[in-house]
Amino acid sequence: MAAAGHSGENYLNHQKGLWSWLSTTDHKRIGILYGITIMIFFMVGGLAAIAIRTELWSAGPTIVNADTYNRLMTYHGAIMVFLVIIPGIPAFLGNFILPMHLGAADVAFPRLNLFSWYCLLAGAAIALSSLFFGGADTGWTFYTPYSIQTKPATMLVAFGVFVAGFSSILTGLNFVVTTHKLRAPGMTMNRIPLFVWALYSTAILQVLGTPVLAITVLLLAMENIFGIGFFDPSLGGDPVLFQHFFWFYSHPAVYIMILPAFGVISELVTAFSRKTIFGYTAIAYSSLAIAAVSFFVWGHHMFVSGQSELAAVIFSFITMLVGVPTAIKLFNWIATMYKGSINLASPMLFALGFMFLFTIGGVTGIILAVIAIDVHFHDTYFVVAHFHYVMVGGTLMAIMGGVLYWFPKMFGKMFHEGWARLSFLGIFIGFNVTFFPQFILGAHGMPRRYFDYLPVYESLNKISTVGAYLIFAGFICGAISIFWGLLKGEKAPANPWGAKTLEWTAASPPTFHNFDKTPVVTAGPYEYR
Amino acid sequence: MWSWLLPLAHAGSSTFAPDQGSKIAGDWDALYMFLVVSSLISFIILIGGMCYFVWKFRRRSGTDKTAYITHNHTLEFLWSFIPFLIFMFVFAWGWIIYHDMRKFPDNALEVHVYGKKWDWRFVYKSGKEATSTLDANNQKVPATMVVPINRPVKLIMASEKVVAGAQDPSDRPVLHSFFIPGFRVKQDIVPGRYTALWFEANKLGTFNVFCAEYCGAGHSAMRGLVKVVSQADFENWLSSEGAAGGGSLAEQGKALYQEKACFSCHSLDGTRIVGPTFKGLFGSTEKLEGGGTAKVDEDYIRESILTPQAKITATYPPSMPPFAGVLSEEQINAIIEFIKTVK
Amino acid sequence: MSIADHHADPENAHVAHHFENAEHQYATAKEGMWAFLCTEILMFGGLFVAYLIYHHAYPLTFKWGSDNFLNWKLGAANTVVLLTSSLTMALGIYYVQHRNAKKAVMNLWITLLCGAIFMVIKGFEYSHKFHEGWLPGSWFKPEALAKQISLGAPENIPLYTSFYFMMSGLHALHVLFGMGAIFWVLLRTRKGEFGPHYYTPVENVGLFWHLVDLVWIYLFPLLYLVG
Amino acid sequence: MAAHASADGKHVPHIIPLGTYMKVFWTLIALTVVTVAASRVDFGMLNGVIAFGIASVKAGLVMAIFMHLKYDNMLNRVIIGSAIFFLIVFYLFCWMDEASRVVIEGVL
Repeated sequence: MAAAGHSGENYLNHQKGLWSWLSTTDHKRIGILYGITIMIFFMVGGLAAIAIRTELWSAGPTIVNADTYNRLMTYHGAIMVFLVIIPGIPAFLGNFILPMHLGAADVAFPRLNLFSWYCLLAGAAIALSSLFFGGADTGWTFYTPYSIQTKPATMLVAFGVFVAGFSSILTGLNFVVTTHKLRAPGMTMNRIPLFVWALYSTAILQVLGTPVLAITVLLLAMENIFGIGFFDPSLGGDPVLFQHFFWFYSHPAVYIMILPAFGVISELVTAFSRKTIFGYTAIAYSSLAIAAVSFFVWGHHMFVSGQSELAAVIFSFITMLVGVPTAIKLFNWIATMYKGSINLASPMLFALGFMFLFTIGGVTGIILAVIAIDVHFHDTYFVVAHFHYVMVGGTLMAIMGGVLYWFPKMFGKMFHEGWARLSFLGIFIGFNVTFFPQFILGAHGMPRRYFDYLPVYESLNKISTVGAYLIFAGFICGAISIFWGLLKGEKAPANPWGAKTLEWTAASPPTFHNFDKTPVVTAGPYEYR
Repeated sequence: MWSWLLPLAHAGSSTFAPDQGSKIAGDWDALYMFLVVSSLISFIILIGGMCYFVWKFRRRSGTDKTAYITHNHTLEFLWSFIPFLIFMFVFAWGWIIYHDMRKFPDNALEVHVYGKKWDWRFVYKSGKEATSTLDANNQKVPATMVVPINRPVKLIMASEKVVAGAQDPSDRPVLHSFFIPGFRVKQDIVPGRYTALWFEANKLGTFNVFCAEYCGAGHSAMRGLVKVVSQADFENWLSSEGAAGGGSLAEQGKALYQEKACFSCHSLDGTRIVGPTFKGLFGSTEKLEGGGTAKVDEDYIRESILTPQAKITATYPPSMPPFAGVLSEEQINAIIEFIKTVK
Repeated sequence: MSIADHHADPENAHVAHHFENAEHQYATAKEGMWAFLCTEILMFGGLFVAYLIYHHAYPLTFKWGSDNFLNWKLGAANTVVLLTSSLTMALGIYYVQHRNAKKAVMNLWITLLCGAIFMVIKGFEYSHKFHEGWLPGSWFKPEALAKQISLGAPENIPLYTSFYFMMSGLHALHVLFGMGAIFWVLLRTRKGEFGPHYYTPVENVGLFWHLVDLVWIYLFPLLYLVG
Repeated sequence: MAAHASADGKHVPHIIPLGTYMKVFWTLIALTVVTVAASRVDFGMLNGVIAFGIASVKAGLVMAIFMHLKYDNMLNRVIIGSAIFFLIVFYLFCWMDEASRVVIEGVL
């Protein structure tokens, strides 16, 4: 280790060869591994989305038949949820940044960290192997009894999700313990960056929620093999109980997807306004509040499922409470920009785009939480539009912003600003063109997961399909910006954005140990005085 | 502003939702309008403010001095508490309407709804049954529930197998959801129990019924209609004889094709659903799974109905349930005669 | 603190580069273990929630199942066996803390033995049920069902056997995994790798083993006794 | 046990006396006998509650002494407590739904 600090050596060239990557326990390299994996899955899921939108270009069969469409819809959902958005920010950006934000040399359990990456790969391999058995067509929600029919494909997807779930559990476990135990001297809980607060809240959800998903999909696999009957009405089981089990995890999972995005936006807004965050405490604790309350609201996915009226009313009420901390965050970010010095570099554009789209996703979330309104909107395109505004307009915009923001730190080079801006325009405009019409489709009653629709819905569907191609073009521009940066980008200084959090005090790219000397923290994370 | 995009069947439709066909739809639309307007105002405040700040405080030089503001308790309290009040208000409003949706009137007309993969069936207390049919061009006419205007109707709903009494595990009752957009009501149909729904139509006309809970390949084709008529017309309809029964063998086969839901998997117009289309099937030669061919004649069709797994057409899944013991010899002949007519 | 001087002190030889010292690493590892036990509790918890829901829905089925399918004596014997193993596991740690490797290894052997006895008893129970055709869910043999119906069984009996096999099966898998882990720390203890200042693996394997015991403490009355 | 670190950062264990372990063990055995005995008597509605209650006492003892939670730091207790709390929430909400459903008769 005598070479540490040797000029020119960093985590990328610290060791060489493919095996040094596949066996690494360095949180930065594992983060990059996750990044590559997620990009590949994102491409697969994205191509499925393009196929879906192309099929929906016109009423009646367009390019595929109903069976294929249902498989595309299932794999699009399952891949995007379990293999892209859930690991997207925590396992990729979080792995790279969280220890550096805390002033630590690594996460608490580095070998476990590597193991969790292999869990994701193994889970994905098992789930995708189902394609050789005809493919699952249950939708990513696997509702019983449809999913119980003896098809090995569904069982394999369920088992793949079970294995990939451990990746999420172990990453969350690692982050909880790292945040508790590996903070640099002086880094009190009131001084950790808001990205860490967000990841910490997410990690709690991952640790407490994902095991229930694990047992749910395990039971589903057992239903397929043994017909155990827990969720099978012909043996006395209750299909609605499956929905309770599924959403007990999968609603908190929605926050596993969006909370880290909130964290990224907090970082971006302060860095590019060069101003301290407004209401640090409120943002930090609202993350925890959202995490806690998110466990009590899952029944709002089941207002018309046959659950009791009492349960529906209670779930609707608690859902409203989640809206409050979410509103607080939006107001605080905008207040942070007040009297700042706002630099409209591409990461900030994505952050602003996030706020625009997430506000729409948020208010439509409240609309859907109103119980009577949801009776009409449940399982229509209104819901599809709403959660895409949150998941894509929210999380994916934040991933793009975060990747560009930390790209100089990760690789020591700058990305191509022009292509990045073009990427923002393509994704932002394309997104609204794709999904805003879907609100109207849903309001007019077009159900989701429809291979075919009535001719009255055709014109709006055509607009939506055009938008999907725009988004696709936007992501291609983003990829060009990044690959151009990797190959030809100019050398990045240690702190290109003038940000204040600890990772910017390390070299770009950082050395294997992150910091040559363990940093000593004496103030909060955003001291722009 | 988007209405020109949506050439709805009925004139004068609202931009925001389909034509109102029931009293609850009116209540629902009022609440929805309130939510849309208040959402729009919130959006303008938030994003308008954001855009204004972006312009007003844009970076002019690399050394801009920024203010150091950490928090403001009054502001933070206001923008937590005011949204909270609004949320509670819309929650209560939504609850009131939901309560109306779930409070079943005592004097309602009861109609039983059966959902299966992938069709609806409506049964009235008199025994009258409404199912989907085929018109002269072999186009499907969705099952139509006829109900009187201004009278509450209670639907008691259950899920059933495609083939009653089938032992095949791939033919099991699954979740469906009965959704009438015009009435703003929806309820999942859960296998193993009954669920219920009620509405009171206050407008004459025909309204779409969709299945809103994913149920497989034919999910989007699982459509129905609700026809709202006057009380007198309803009584006439209820006492009239159904047009079913009788006719030539091929016509009986056509009725069976509909009744036994063969259409779920076998199209008449050449499209591939789950199984091979019936169009031009008779007399053709099929490639079989695992090699070999078979000429489609009476015996082949008969075998395929009784023991479908014996010979599987190449590239198709072996998912057809056996109909042995379900169809009589005469019914099988009727279906064969019907398939002969589909060219 | 400089990064390079970790390995200078032999007592700190096992301390990884991102920890300050042995105590720091011990506390971190232990918190990680507790967080992992948290996930175990919620995973088994899913099964328990399903059990309680269906027990509420079909009380007679569960009563009948525990009376007719299971022998409470075997369950009670297994409870005693697992409690004993928990004690010897705790004693194993106690002796490691006293740097008494010999007694520690002996206690770990007893723990392993108890685990094996548990599995053997479980094996007898399972083979008996296989023989009778009392299999989970749709594998429940119709002739077994006919026999039970003639004995006046309530509805949905296969649901009870499903719960029995799912809950005790998942638990048995944990027992096997725990036995493997105990064997691993046993070998390391024998090599004298642990002492009062470093015994994190023994402590964590112990925590896992106690959790396995905890689950059984609930499973025994729920499956064998409660009607 | 975090409080027991020595000045040079070595881990110093908190050792529970042998007698305590033995006392806990015999209490656990006794409680097992009580559970079995209680199941022979019909308390009606309370059968399940009693069995569950005794099991919880046993679980508490194992966690406090065998798993050293009684002498452990607060954080680990919070972690395990939150797992149990959310599990109870999970059960209560599911049960609330199942118990408050209105059964609809489907007779024509």
